[in-house]
Amino acid sequence: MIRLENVNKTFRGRDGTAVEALRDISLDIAAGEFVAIVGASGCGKSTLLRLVAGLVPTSSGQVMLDNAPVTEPRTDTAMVFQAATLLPWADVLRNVTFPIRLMHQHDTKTDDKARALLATAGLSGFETKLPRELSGGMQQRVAICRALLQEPRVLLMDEPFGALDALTREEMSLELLRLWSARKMAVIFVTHSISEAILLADRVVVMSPRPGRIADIINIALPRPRSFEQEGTEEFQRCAARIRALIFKGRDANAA
Amino acid sequence: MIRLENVNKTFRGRDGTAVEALRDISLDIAAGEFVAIVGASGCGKSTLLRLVAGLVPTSSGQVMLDNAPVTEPRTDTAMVFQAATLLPWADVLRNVTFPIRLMHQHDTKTDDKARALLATAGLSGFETKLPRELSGGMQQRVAICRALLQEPRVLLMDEPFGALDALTREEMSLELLRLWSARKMAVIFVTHSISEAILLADRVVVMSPRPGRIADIINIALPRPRSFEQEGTEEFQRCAARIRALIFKGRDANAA
Amino acid sequence: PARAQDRVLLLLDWIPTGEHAAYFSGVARGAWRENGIELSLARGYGSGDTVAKVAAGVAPFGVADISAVLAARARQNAPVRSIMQVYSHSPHSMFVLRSSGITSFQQLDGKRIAITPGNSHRLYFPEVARRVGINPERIQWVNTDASAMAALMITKRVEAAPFFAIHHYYQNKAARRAGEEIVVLPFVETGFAIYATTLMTTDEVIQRNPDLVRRFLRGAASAMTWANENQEQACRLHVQRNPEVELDDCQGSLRSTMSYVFNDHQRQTGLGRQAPDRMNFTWQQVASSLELAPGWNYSQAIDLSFLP
Amino acid sequence: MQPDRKARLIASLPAWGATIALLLIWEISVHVFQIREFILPAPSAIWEACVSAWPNLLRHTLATLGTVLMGFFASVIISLPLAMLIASSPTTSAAIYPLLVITQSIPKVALAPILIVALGANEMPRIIVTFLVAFFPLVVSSVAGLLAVPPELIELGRACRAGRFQELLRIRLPFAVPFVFGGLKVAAALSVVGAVVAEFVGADAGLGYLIQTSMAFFRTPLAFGAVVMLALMGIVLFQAVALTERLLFPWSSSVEGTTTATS
Amino acid sequence: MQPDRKARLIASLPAWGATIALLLIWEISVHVFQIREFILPAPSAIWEACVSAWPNLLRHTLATLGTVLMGFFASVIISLPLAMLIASSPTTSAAIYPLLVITQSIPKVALAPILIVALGANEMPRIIVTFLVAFFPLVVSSVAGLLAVPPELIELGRACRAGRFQELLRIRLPFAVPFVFGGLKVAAALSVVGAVVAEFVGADAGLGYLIQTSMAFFRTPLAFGAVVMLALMGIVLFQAVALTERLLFPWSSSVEGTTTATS
Ligand SMILES: Nc1ncnc2c1ncn2[C@@H]1O[C@H](COP(=O)(O)OP(=O)(O)OP(=O)(O)O)[C@@H](O)[C@H]1O
Ligand SMILES: Nc1ncnc2c1ncn2[C@@H]1O[C@H](COP(=O)(O)OP(=O)(O)OP(=O)(O)O)[C@@H](O)[C@H]1O
Ligand SMILES: [Mg+2]
Ligand SMILES: [Mg+2]
Repeated sequence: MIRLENVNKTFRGRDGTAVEALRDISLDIAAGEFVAIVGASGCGKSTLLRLVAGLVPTSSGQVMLDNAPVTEPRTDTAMVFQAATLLPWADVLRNVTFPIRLMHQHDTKTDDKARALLATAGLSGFETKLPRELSGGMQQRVAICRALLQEPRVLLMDEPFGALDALTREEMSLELLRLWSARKMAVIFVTHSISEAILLADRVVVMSPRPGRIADIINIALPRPRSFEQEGTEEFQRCAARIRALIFKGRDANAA
Repeated sequence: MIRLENVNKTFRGRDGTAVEALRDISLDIAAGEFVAIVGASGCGKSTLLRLVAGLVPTSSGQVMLDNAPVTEPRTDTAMVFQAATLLPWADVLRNVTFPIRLMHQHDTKTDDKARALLATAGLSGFETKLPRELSGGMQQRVAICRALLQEPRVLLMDEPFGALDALTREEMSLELLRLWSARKMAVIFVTHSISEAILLADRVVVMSPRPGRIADIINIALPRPRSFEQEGTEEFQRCAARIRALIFKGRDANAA
Repeated sequence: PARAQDRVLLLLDWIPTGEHAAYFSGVARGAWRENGIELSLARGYGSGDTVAKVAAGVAPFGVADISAVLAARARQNAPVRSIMQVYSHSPHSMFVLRSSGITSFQQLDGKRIAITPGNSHRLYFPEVARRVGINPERIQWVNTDASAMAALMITKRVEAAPFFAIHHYYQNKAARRAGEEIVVLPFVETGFAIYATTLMTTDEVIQRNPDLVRRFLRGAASAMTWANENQEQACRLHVQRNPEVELDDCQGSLRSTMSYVFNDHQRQTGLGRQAPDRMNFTWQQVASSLELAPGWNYSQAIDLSFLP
Repeated sequence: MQPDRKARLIASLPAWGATIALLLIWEISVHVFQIREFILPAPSAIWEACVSAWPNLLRHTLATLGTVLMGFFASVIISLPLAMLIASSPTTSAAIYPLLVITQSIPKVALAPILIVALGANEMPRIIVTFLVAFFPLVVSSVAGLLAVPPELIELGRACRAGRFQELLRIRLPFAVPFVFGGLKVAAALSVVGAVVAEFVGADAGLGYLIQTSMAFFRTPLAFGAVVMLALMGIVLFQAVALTERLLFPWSSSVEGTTTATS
Repeated sequence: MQPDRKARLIASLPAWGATIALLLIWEISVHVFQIREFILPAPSAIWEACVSAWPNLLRHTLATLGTVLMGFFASVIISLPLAMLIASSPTTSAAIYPLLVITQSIPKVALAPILIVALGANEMPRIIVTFLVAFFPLVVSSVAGLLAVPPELIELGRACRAGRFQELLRIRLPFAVPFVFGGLKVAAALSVVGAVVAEFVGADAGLGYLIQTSMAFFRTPLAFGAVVMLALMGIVLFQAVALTERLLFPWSSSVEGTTTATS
């Protein structure tokens, strides 16, 4: 469904220097597949998501979605940004329904659906608050609800649980998995938590920094439905060790 | 050194409803102590830091620092905000030196110190970049460097490693511990990672939500210097289990 | 009467003051209506502007200084003509304070005089100076805004300020309140007698509807004659239409105005007509002050043949 | 609401204080320095002149108010789409901006005869002149607001497939609201002076006309009365815009509120 | 730099195109509709008048330029501190703003006699009038910029113990730079028309003076030539401000750059 072919991305900074964010990325993602991306800070994870979302063009290579090149954002793709990025003037409910309204897919049930989603994210009673009246984690949850309400075929999530505590994170993870298995969308999930990546994904893409490349892709053979009890299994520990090794190898390779 | 006495904080929202963020918080922190705060999203952790920083007034009760009530920010207190909060028009180096310049403590060595700090945070070569040219994790590291450069006596950190991958997070944790033991400042460290809290802190304050209260305070008896190998120790696992229980109990109590 | 009424607009040369009471009272009393014309009046923004607008067809008739008509025709070939000479000489004057001790033009030698840019007084002054034998080069002109001219004089920042004598009445009233009195030195006293305000129209109106021109002038003559003989009543009618004007101000300036229309010269030439020598002198003065070609035949800008 | 209104009342006290102080200083210095009436009449003299010419003054005030309002609304109706057009692309901006600068740097009186000849001696030229005086700051501040949107929000809009137009309408415009209202406040004040300029150029009624006639007849106190009416009209319009902002876009004015409340 | 300059050249093409198209339409319609010279002279007639009166025109242009620049700098010097004062507290804002609105809604010509009598018929009243015409939009947009700073940055400043003044100088002011420059552009254009208004009020040289005298002498093409010089002056000043912004505050103008570059 999603196919990246030898994608390169170089940014030209304002101070004149060029930063090579991604080098030679090739990746295939099937419909309904859940792929996690891990890697050191600055290795190009967000850039990769932006490319798939059609928000920035590649420097070379191509991003294909349903066999058509991605040149601009699509209605069936939803993105959770790394920062919550809420509209400061709109209340929580309007923020969540914003994309739907923008795409004129708003109907009488939209508000109810949005309320239900907010409730599963533990935000009942905050529908009429403004973003600046929320805590950091609450803002992030609003952003997640916004993406989920779009019922996309491709869901791109950039460290969506970064500002959440262990408890909320677990709850949101399970809710995400439930929605994913019900709707069978393709998910690309950037995270800095190795265990989160393993618990959620079918495959984990490990990236190495400077320039961002794919170090390896790990298949997670844990049975579904997943639960946090699986953290103790041998397969989990094997995958975790493998990913840790890849990431920490990056350090040594870099230092060399 | 820092003493909170029966502190309460209630926000009055724009929609007219009041949110009780903190209720009856009492806490004593000694000079040079490292205290971590964990708790569910929205339980008032950021609000607590803001109170200690003197950025918002209490609704009732008092925050004392060196036996004087805190009514406004102090020069010897530095804060890392939950969002990076960089000046969009200034490059990385100027962002890091901004507080020092503002407080007229800038001298010829400041820039060199700032560069050295940025290097330990893995940001060498990015001194002349603008914030919007950095990845999320890089921005967060700049914000941490900014606070550390102030060499404060009280360091308030609000989920400073939230956007960092496992590797960078470990490196930054160790660097923080190194600086802390060298300078012996008091640190209040908000995190959503239980293991991070245990690895770093002398005591972990566990908060429960709605309204935010102190559920319990856990003493961490692990010897210093700390290292990630200690994660395997029995003391670590005992503390982790205790904290998990407290947090997850909050869920049940809330549901009831 | 049963005659169809022509709707006609007359553009004045400036805001309606007592100077225009003849027109307003004439309209109120039906001086034009009995000539088959339904006349309306609109304020003007200076003679030049009125001439331009009449030439552009905004209105068929206008009240404008003859110099503006001559200049527009000579310089820009605007098809405009004066059709009635209203003022037989110009009200150009110098105002001075009695307390300044100045009583004649000779005493203005080397003095400071307030002026506005493009003011015709400044253009004509050299001739006046020549006539009284002072050097116009020695005058210090102080450029300012029209509304500040009198203020500068009464605060004694300048010794004199040029105005039309018609405005003396209310200006002096204001000066009295400030404990001063204004003395008028009319240019005409030095023998500087040039024609001034006229009624004017365009060639097109004359060609298309000569009868309208004739009827319009008949109404104008009757309105002026009546206003001259019934000044107080004329002003009452004027003030009714123009509440900004106070009755005594109106009478003050109408009295003065009428002395420019009905006087010995008018009795010699007839109302609205010109004497060739004075017109000749007028052209010389206008041509030299506005830098027009002196050889140009000014009679093409004048057509007094429709006067009653 | 109640304490809000009280706070606003208290906030308006310094303005009243300043005004009253100014009037007192004015009245006293006129008497002490014996300033001539036709240069600067005392407030008391202005008051008397206004009272005695009241019906007339009212008539002219209403005439001007009509022009002001129509010119102001013309500014709003034309400026906002124009600002969006300018903000929508550097090309249109490069083509339109210089033309707008020209309309600003040439004196409006130079245009008046053309307008009157082209459009006739009716209300139209006055509205156009008022518009020309008032609209430019509104355009500039609206454009500034539309372009000041943080890039993240623009990216959010693009991710939601907002077209150029939707981006303008749903993201840039709401963000620009405080700036648009800043511009509207200037436009309100300038509409008043614009209407007077227009009346200097072509009108038989209105406060501009009254000022001219009163000055011509040396009734300076009445002329100043007209000026005072203009000032009042400016303040009332300005406050009306501010009130509209508070009522329709509470979050907009609250931006001020929060930042100043941190003190 | 090189491709940048080229891009800017290309960006300026529509402006030139628009100007040339406008001139052509103007010239042609004057001939086709036989518009009288004293209402609207053709560009060719204006050009001839300008050429034949060139040294004189240049002299008047320089005189006006002097007034414009002094008035503009007066606006800058006074508006920025004023804006900071207004932005610094709701109290000062409530006290000062209405007074500023008054200065805007009263016609400047009404002030002429007072200024001239009080200060004499010299350069001073002209600079004051220019200033009064130009400064208000600058104040309003600077205030809008100073108050638009996101609350997080204000909190950062407070955490660094920035006082009111430092907060203004080190956080609000840099943030407001794009808005200040928006205001400066308006002020530049308005300074030009302000200087002309000032010259109508009292001057023996300058383009305003030239317009009045040319009109009095029925030299309409020359008067329009003066108007064209004014328009040119406005555009040059406007572009000078824009250039200064690009040179001194590249990040400010780049805000436009990035947002428009997303297209
Ligand atoms: N400025 C504000 N106005 C109104 N309510 C606020 C404000 N700031 C915080 N709150 C409320 O106070 C409560 C605590 O917020 P706080 O930011 O302290 O949470 P937190 O523990 O830091 O959460 P997180 O882990 O998600 O950052 C929340 O319910 C929030 O809605
Ligand atoms: N708009 C931009 N302009 C210039 N350089 C950029 C831009 N965006 C990203 N970069 C650079 O590209 C590299 C990759 O950035 P990216 O945001 O993709 O990292 P990331 O993997 O998401 O990191 P993190 O985990 O810290 O969010 C970084 O070195 C960054 O400096
Ligand atoms: Mg990222
Ligand atoms: Mg928080």
